[in-house]
Amino acid sequence: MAQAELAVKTLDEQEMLRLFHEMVLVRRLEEEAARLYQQGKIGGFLHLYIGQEAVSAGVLSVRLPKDRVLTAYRDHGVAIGCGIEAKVVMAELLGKATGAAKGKGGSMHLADIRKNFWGGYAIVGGHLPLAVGMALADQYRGDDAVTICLFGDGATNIGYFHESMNLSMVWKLPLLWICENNKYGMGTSVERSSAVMEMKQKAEGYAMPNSSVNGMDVLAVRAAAQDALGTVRESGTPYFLEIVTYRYRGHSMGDPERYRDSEEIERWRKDDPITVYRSQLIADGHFNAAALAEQEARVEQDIQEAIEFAESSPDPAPSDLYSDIYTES
Amino acid sequence: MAQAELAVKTLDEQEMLRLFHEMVLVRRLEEEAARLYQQGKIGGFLHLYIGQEAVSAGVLSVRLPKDRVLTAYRDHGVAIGCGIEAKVVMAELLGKATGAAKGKGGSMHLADIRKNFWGGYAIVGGHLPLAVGMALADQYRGDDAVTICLFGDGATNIGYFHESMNLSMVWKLPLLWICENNKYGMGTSVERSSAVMEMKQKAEGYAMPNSSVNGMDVLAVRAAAQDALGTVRESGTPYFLEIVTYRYRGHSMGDPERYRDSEEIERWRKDDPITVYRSQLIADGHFNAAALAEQEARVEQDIQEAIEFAESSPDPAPSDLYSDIYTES
Amino acid sequence: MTQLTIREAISQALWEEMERDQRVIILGEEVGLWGGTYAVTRGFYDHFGPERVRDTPIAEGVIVGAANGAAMAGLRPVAELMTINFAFLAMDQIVNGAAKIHYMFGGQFKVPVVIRAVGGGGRQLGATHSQTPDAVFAHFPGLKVVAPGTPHDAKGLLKAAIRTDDPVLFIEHATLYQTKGEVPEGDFVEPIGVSKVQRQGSDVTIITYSKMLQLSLQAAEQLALEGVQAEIIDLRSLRPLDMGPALASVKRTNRAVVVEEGWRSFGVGAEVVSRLHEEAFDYLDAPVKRVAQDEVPLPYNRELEQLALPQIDDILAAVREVL
Amino acid sequence: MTQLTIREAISQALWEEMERDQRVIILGEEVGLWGGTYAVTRGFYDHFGPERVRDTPIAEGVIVGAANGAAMAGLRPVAELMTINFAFLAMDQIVNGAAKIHYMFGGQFKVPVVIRAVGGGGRQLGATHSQTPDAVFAHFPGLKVVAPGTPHDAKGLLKAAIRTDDPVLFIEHATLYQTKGEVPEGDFVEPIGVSKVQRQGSDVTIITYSKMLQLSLQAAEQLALEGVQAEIIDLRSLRPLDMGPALASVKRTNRAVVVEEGWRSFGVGAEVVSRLHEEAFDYLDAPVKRVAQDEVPLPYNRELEQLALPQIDDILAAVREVL
Ligand SMILES: Cc1ncc(C[n+]2csc(CCOP(=O)(O)OP(=O)(O)O)c2C)c(N)n1
Ligand SMILES: Cc1ncc(C[n+]2csc(CCOP(=O)(O)OP(=O)(O)O)c2C)c(N)n1
Ligand SMILES: [Mg+2]
Ligand SMILES: [Mg+2]
Repeated sequence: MAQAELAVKTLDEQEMLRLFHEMVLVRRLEEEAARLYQQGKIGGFLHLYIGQEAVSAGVLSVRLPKDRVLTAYRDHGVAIGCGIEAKVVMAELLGKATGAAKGKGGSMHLADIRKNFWGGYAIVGGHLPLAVGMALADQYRGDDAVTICLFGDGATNIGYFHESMNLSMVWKLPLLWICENNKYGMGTSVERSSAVMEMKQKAEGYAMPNSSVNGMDVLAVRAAAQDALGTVRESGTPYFLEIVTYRYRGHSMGDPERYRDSEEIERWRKDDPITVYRSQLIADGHFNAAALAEQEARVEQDIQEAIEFAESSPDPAPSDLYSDIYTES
Repeated sequence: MAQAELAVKTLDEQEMLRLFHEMVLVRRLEEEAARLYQQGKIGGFLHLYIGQEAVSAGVLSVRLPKDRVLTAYRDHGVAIGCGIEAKVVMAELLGKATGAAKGKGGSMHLADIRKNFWGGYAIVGGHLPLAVGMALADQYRGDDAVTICLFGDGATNIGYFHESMNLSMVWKLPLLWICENNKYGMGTSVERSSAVMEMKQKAEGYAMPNSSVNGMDVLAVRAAAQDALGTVRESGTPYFLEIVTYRYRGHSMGDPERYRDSEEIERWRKDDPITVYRSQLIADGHFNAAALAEQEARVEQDIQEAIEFAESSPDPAPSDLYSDIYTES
Repeated sequence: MTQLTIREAISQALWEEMERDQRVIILGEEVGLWGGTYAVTRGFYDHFGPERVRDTPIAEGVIVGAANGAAMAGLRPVAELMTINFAFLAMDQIVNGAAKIHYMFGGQFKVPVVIRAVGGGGRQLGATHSQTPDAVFAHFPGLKVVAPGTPHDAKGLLKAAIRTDDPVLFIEHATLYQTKGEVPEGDFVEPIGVSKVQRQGSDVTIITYSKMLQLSLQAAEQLALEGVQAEIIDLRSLRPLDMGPALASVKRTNRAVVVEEGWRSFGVGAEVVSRLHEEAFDYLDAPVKRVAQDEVPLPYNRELEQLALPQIDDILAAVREVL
Repeated sequence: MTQLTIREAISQALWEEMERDQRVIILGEEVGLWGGTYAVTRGFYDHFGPERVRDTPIAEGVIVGAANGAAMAGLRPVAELMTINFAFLAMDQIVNGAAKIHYMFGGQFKVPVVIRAVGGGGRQLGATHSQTPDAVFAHFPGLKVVAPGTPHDAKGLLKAAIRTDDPVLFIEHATLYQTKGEVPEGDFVEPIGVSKVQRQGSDVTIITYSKMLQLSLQAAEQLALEGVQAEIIDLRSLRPLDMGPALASVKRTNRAVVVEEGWRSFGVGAEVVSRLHEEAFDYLDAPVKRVAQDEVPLPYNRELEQLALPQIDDILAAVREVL
């Protein structure tokens, strides 16, 4: 059952296993997506999250269903974390009518209003102002929901970031800002694009409480997100959480990757969030290798079903081109 | 003689007197401009600098001719400080062909390329990126000029501010950022629009060196600007100087001023930069009242000449409407 | 019926909608304590309170973006852009955001936002503060663009804009706020996307909107003295663009002039002329004339600025040419 | 003459101008280390160094603004916007800044900036990444807007853009980079603001530019098989807009079709149709047809997207209708 439909679960073994399952699911989904992209079945941009799975899994494991979620175009992990089914994600990647956005949005624009997931957005930083507005709406109505807005390190350099940080503090909005610092915005490293190396330092200019956590450790992410979310829910005011992570694949498909060397990637691979977590679960005696392998097998089945569902789903009808432009005419 | 044409002078009594003269000139010019506005001779927006004269006088007394200057639409003081003659300013306010922008720019768009004054700009924050580019050009050519960019407290909340601060640090540009914190952006106080009350705290998010100075004290401004400018010239990297000041008049002509009470203005009037400086010059024994009155009389004559010049100057020719759209056709 | 200025009409529409619907909030620069730069929201802050009339920092991107977000989350925000010139700082949120979010996510989200923006020249505000770039926004499907020219339409169309679930850019003209006209008492709504015959005539069709409607009406009075009866079609909204009344009129008059305040090239008139050309080709006895702004960034000097802006005389000259 | 792709042509123009003039620098996202998102500046970073090929943070406002400022201060910057869709984040610097600074300060300052922006749809990039909003920028006096459709023009016009003292928005089409054509060896410049006859014909005039030029040329081949000779006019720049060759052609063929990739309403075609209507009224035997994009935010799904975009068949159908 999707997390979004539950209250936050305590970190029991079932939850530990669910986190494992989710990370593997996201990973496998994307590996298959990459394959389908090579086959020409997926078009446009495809931004893989591989390496960053602990972020969405950890963060979304502690959000409540009433908490809104927004992210950027690298949104598969967040979509799954919010409870969109793998097959609905896959169908969208294939542009099918059964997809999360009826085939109109593609990889970058997954969303599900029923899961309180307000979408992936393809304009860097463009969704931060939207998050401000959503948090405002909740505050205005007296709902105690928190809006969780994820964005990249690169997005912290654009004007929207600044305007949104500032206004969220001035209006004291219930916002959890999460910066996924994966060290690069496309091919430009933080060192080459930002005045400061720690993203959380940017929060200082707004006197916004902030912290940083290792994004390759799903349980650490979960704990940090839980704390941060608690702070926001209690104070009703923004919090800035930096999650340090890494993407193993290119920015999108077809990235020449001239900006980093394979050693760097190898170094980070030692911290692979799934591998590390698997070992940890075993080392701590929670599960044995077989139990985890069973999860992986379950994932495999899910993925195959998702692909089948997506491939056999119909394309949108030609007339759908003209629907949804306006809500009325 | 205009300061811009000289190397920086030491703070001798001649310089002290010049500062006094300049502040009185700006004040009187604007009082007359307000009168001409009421008479319908000046149109559009007219943003008076009254109360803030120590900022432009102090800062520009220490810039070198090679240092570029840009500011916002509240630009009369800066224009005079850069060495534009009062009559050329006044002619622009009246929209005359002899004005600083040939009557095309008006009050908000004073400029003089020969004085290295790159203009007043009417889009809040819009000139900060221009300053980045100018500093880049100087750096690229190896000129050791500093670009001095002034802006208001309100401008620190817009995206341009953020993008410009960040890029100026990433590229290590010779930029002196000066925030004139006059407590309000139109009718919105810093308290109601900014997450932090001290503008210089915003520099912390960029690890940019910064300080603050009392903008009602021309000698303090001068000293702070000299230090800041020296730092930039030496390091070749940006510095953020907050100058705390106050405007006595409305934002522009016709401001209902519902956002502050007269007591607040009265309290700040005690710090009137001209009154305070006059007393200080006398108390410290530099000049007697008569010598200062003589300066004021000189100003009066300058102003009358400026008005006469402006009023008797021709309007642009109708054909000028079509000139300067492109440099070539 | 009662006589109201456009300022009063807009103000009433906002006030009544806020009374009617708790979800309506206002946000923008100086909308609250100051009472609106053009005094449209005077008294709102005291009456509705700071939660519903929200002063913002100077940050157009997040003003429009937050309005979009609040709209998605169930409010009905009215964002005010102090002038339409600053819409260029929020352009992405308007055209990549508001205009596309409903479509892009397959119809899941609605963005019932109204962006009020004050446009127009003629006040010596210089090149960056005097634009009439209405055509630019009208180019984007997904957005509705409304620009009323009378108090009646200002009130009725703003109410419609607030009530529709689609994003609307509502363009007011800075020099029309004092313009008076009849407005029905009480609640009424004018449909968005329906042009209106503002004056009947049989000799020539003038197609216009916003401030140029007022100038065209004055020109028509003058023409009437000369025995020429001009029919005046007010587009009222640029997207959707209703060409029905204009086409019907042109098919009777066989002559047309399009009057807009903005620059000629790639302006509103270009689209209108093209539609007439396409759909009334056989009915036009002379080429349609465009009256528009000279293609210069508007200067500060009053005479030069007036020279660049379309005047009643320009309308008269154009009409005489097509007759 | 040598065969080059448009990518190579643009790349050569940049390279040669940088070799020729030390004041030319490049700035933008991924222009350096990455080699340009569309590989246009591959090799530049290594050859010219990081001082002249400057990677920027993701911050379109300051990218264009800094380019404007550097241009004012004597450099000749070429700013790259990864896609024209992001130009909306720099819109203010383009239209309130670059387009107006020369005029607004009475001609004191020059802004010799080139803003390269990659436009066009057809790659399943979704609504925010697939636009062709060329008309929007062409509306602003003070700006020059260039959009070449051949390798020859891409090279010659980009050189002209870099050498002019006026600000130029230079629009490249994402799906044209592989298009090949003849390009003269060595240095040459094509004048901005001059349309060009790209194919001669006597039966119908097709007026177009950028990618649609290529589609129109293909359509013309097809038409030739049917015995219809289409003359093709390539506008090449939208501001200044040179209607001379189009008018001359239409006065011979008496029939015209305008083909653009962007949305129909308030698009480029609207201006072209209006000009033909105004200036060749008596020569047109049938209404000019516009071939343009359906007015929807472009969807991701390939079939839907292609359905919305103008295709060769649409051009053929339009030509047959006007014949
Ligand atoms: C406004 C804007 N500029 C540029 C782009 C092109 N672009 C897409 S993703 C990206 C990098 C973003 O980096 P970051 O925020 O760190 O996110 P990451 O891709 O690392 O997850 C860029 C430059 C865009 N989509 N939007
Ligand atoms: C982008 C933009 N938004 C809004 C305005 C309208 N406006 C002009 S001045 C101003 C206040 C600016 O305040 P501040 O930066 O503190 O400067 P001050 O007027 O106090 O000198 C505003 C909102 C504008 N000119 N540009
Ligand atoms: Mg990143
Ligand atoms: Mg201020």
